[in-house]
Amino acid sequence: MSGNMTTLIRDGLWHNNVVFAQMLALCPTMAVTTSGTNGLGMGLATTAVLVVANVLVSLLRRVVSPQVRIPVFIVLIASLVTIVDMALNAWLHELYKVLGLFIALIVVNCAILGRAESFASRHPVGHAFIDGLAMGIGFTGALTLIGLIREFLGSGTLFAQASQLLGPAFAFLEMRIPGYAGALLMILPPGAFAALGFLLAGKQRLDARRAAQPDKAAVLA
Amino acid sequence: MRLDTLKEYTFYPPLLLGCTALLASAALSWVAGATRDAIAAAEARDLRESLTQVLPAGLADNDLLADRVQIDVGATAPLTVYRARHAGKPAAAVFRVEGKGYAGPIVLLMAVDQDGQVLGVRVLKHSETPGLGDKIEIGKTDWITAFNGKSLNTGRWAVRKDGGEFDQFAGATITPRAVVQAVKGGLEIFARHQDAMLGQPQDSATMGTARAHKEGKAS
Amino acid sequence: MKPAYDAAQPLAAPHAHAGHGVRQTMMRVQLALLPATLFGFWLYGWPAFFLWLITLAACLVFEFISLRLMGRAQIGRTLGDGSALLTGWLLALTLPPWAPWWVGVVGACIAIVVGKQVFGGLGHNVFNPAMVARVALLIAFPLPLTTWVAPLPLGSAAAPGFVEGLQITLGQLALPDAMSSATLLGHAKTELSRGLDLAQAFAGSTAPQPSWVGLRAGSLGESAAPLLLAGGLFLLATGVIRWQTPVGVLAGLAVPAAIAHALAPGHYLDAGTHLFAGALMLCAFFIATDYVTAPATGSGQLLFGLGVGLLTWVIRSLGGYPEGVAFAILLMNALTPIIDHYAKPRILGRTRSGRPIDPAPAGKET
Amino acid sequence: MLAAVLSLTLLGALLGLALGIASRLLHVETPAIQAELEAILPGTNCGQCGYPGCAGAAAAIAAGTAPPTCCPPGGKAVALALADKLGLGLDPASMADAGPRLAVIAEDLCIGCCRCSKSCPTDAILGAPKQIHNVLKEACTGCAACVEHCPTEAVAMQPVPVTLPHWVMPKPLAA
Amino acid sequence: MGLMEKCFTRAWGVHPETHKRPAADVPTRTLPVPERLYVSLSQHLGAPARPAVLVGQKVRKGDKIADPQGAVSAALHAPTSGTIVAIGEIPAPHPSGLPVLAITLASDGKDEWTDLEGCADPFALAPAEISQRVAAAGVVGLGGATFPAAVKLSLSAKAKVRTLIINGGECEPYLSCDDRLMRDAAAACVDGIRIMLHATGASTALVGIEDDKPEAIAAMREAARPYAEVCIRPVPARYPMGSEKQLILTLTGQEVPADGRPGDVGVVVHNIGTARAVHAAIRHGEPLVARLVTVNGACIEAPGNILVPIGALVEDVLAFAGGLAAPPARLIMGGPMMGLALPHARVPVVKGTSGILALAAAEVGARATEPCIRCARCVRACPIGLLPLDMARRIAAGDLSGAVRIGLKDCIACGACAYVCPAHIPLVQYFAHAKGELAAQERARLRAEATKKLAQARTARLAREAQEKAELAARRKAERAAATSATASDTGAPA
Repeated sequence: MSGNMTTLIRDGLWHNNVVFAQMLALCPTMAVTTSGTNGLGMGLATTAVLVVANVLVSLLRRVVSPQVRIPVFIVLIASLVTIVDMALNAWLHELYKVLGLFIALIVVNCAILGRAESFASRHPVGHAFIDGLAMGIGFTGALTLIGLIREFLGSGTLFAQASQLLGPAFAFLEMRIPGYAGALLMILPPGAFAALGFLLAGKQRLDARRAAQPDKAAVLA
Repeated sequence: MRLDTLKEYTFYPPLLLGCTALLASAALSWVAGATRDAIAAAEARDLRESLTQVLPAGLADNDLLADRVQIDVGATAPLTVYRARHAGKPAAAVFRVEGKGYAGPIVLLMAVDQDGQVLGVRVLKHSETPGLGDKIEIGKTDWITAFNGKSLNTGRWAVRKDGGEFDQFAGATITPRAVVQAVKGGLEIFARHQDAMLGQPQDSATMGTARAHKEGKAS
Repeated sequence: MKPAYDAAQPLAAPHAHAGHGVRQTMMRVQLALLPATLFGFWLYGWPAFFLWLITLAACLVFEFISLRLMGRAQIGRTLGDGSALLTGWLLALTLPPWAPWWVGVVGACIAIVVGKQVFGGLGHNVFNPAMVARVALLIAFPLPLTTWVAPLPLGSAAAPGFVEGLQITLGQLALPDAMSSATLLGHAKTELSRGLDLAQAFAGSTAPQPSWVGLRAGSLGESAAPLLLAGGLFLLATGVIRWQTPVGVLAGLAVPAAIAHALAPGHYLDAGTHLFAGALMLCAFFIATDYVTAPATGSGQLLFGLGVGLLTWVIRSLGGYPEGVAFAILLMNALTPIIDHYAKPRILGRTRSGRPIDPAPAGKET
Repeated sequence: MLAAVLSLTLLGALLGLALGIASRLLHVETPAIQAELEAILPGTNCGQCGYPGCAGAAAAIAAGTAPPTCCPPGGKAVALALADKLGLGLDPASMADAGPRLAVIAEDLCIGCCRCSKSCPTDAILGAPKQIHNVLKEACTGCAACVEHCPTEAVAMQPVPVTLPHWVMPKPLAA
Repeated sequence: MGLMEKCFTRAWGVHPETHKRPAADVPTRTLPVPERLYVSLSQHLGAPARPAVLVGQKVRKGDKIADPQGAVSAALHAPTSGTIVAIGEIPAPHPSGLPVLAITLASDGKDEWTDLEGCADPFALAPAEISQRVAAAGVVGLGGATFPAAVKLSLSAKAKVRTLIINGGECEPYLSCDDRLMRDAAAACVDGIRIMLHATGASTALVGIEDDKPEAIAAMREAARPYAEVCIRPVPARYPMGSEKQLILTLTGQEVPADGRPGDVGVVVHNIGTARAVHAAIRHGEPLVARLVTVNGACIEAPGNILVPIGALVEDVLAFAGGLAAPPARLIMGGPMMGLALPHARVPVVKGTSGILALAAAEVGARATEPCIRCARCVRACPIGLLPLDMARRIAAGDLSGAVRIGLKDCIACGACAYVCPAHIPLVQYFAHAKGELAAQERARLRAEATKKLAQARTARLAREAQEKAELAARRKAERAAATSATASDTGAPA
């Protein structure tokens, strides 16, 4: 049992990142990351579901019997997602218009069931909460990063419509590269694969380099 | 442990799953009730916004959503028309038309005033080639505003290449051609069903030629 | 008395070699491309030459960078094998001749990095790198990739000079609207979509035949179909390629085209126009015959060629894009492993299913 | 709304019942992979792997605590068979195989004590008391069990020399 | 073969430059017997021969010096007269440079034959008798595979073959020893063929000779004219035409089943050199003690065909051929396509040595390996219909069973694929490695099984011994008890 919170956080953010290490939840990753804002929104919504699902599953872990374990988790997650869906539609309608189609997909986001199965159902509530949060933030970060890259190369903007998601105070994030129309391919599905592929290669290279210099890594850590 | 012995019984799984389902559905129904009004309001706001986009500001003072009719124009499905009124008098009709684009249908929303002049056209949905055909979107270029003020009598309804007055885009002729044809078609429908589409002044809103009924939900 | 070798391993047979190498093969293909390319330079002037040069140079640069990043040894030798050069050449032949420089550079990057080195370099790529780049460019930058110019042969009055040509390639000189023109296939597609039939579309000055010899807008690789055909025949004669793939492509396109044209001449182009228009000749002899991405056996190559031809016709006639060669190649590239699996040669002494054959009684066989 | 809640609850209960019954009816004992692994191992219980006998090694391999390459006398062949049974990929060329080894008895040191022949798991050592012992090359598995039993250090393990019929062409160096 | 079949039959093989002339046109020379001869005990397919002489023993040329061992093996004879000076290890003529057991013979310079017993009318002998005499003469297949000829003769008599195919193809470049033999000794060859026909019971002999040897074809036609059962059949010059399966296919149109032998289609194949050796063994009683060897290559001063006593060192042969003009890039025993690269020249000539080639670098054409571009030239060259590029890829990735699935075991290692590969990939080395590795794995598997049996036998023995001990103890106890009770009763009876 890894009781170390730092390890949990580091795993979620980097070493065991949902997208870059576990390669889970690729459907939403590919589908919504046409802009940094979309990625951020989807990531935050998923994080919310992930944290609550982890906590609920962890609470129920002693009660649940193995035969109906997965159905119970699925019912919990599906209900949570539906609640998030309705809440967004009612109170964050602009964001809902952007993410609407994908919110429902969080139900089948394998990362959530995966965390419930492999972590939350075996660990106490506190750990499950931290794990859900770390995994969610890692996922949000990955989605935002892919979204930003695609948005930058594909349409020449950064954080377009961020103010709709985060409120007018965040309008300063929105940027546009003058004179660049963008390579549309990056906005289309192949662009998502290309961006993910190059980011994965980059991560592997960083990890390999760090593994090659254990002393330096220790100092940095 | 007592719980572990409990888990061995056959009634345990159905009890557990049943309880979970009960709690989950109860929570869902509560949230659904809490958000119902907010969602309906937000959706109505959406539709209203898109309708007012094609209407000049201040033209309509009525609730467009509340004043709509279904008109049979000879197509497979009846056409939904939203009526804009100013001080109770018919001012304009807002309705959808469809054009056959390069890569599929182009859905347009257009507003026509009582003289048969185009007040505004916006693209609601299309799947044209990004970077080429998508210049019909107002967010990309203002090409679509070229229709403003045109009527069947005043315009040469074709793209420049075919001898008309509307520009085509470099590399794409089919898309603007389709939009021009669709808008022209919309004007022709309006010319044929003008009375029904504009409707009578509000006080004598008895529909003679058209069937009109309110629907529970906007599509 | 000891032979003059000091090998790291025992030397295995054979101790003789037919004597050709990868480099010679690539050089021969480039030689076969040369006449069509030169004709294209003459037809479209300096901008076409500059774009060609930039694309080739960019391919070499990206190959070098990729090999360096991957820590490969003997980069110089790999660069010299001519494969990156050939990829760049083929890509340049499919681009609009007056496209700006960055189209060539981005295309080279996609071709070499995404299309080839990511898969592991020469011999490991699944898709033809030049066609990957062509399709990616078309989808990413539809406008510059569909802006064609009518031929302005070098020496004619309107042709841009050296400096003007450089400015056009560097994107500093906007294309005059009057010069832009549609390719034959593009013209046919546009007119058909207007509801005109082909007889009207090709009435008078727009007859399809002149485009067969390059008197219409198009890329370098589609303006000189007869020269490409000649280059292809040269490759056939020298044994660089075999007949299965080109014959498959030509037949796969010509047969459905001829049938459809016979049934509805107003809606489907005739087989001759299909064969000589667009990049078909380039595809049949130079791209579909790419060793790495095509099947290994003769029957497999024939099947592959037929698939490419048929898909090209389907995309041209029924699809959204006027030209479908690149898409057809990529689709069939994806099928190559399956074709290879099923189109294996029969092993001597075994049936097709791999069981040993029953020995036929001698003397009874005729 | 009440109907929806009730129907979902009922559905959950019914499905839960079905699952509970199914898990009882369809209960399957997991097959004993350990026995299958033990059948592949040489069965000499030589102990070179560091586990108590081949059964112990099989248990460790099945539990994943020992690699399929842990049996030195088995060499590549056994490692490949074990990996195959476990569904693991194994590149035979990548395995460091010191090659087969044989026990050799130094004649000038052997005192004929018979301890080595008693310890041999395959009866590969011949020799009567007070006589110089000899190793049967065909039967020796190279397990080295005899080495530690020899009081005079007369038994040594030597690699089996490569002979012409046993020579293997090396794999070409990667390009 | 129908028309359809003809149109869709794959073209196979390659056309390497032959380099056979001028060596083929130079008259045959004879190597004077060197001072020492090294007769390897493993110069045939099968188990090595067992020495039948002792060190110090005097022998005459043709005396048997080693007996065959096992079913597939061949006898060895003294290649000249002299004294046996050693029986020990010498470097084998093999790329590995590993040692091999050999009998070393010091020549006495007299080259004196032992008493030979010929046979005037071989056709009066029973076929089995001919096989015995061929076996006694130590004749093996001289094409390179060195399968004991007598074993093949008796096997084909049992298999009731109808056609004897004589392989005069000699498709390997550079080699011309068979060509030379047919030109010089056509009559002896044809006589050998007729004796083999008699021994196998076959009705016709087809002699396949590649059509780039017109002189040999003419000489053989002339010699075979009186005998209707011996047909000379020119075949197209194409490598590997001399491979057994290819020659059978070309001459008879029949395919040998993949796991079968030529006997399954009523055919047996012998080399033309074997026919000549059979002639000598039967007519004159001469055992196989010398053979014709082609010495060729750009580094040889005077290329040609030389009659070399078995056991002469390659060094001696090269010196006799005028020495080396330049240090060779490769020294090869056999042909360039399938021959063995020799680590040095101090290795003996064996019965299977058809050629000794000293090739210059330009002839070898070796270059650094490049990545496979899937040009599929190897697929077209493969005479068997395999996918060499795919097999090599799998072997390189360690997937040996995958390579076997797509036909590795059908590979005849002819080298045509590697010969044409523009990327210079050592395909044959991949296949040789994989075959060796698979054989080693199989040996290890058999050994593991044997080990298991031995371990079980020991466990059984221990159990039996323990039981016997227990029984013995029980019996002793019973006896003792009986004795005690007897004493007790004895003592108690009077009471």
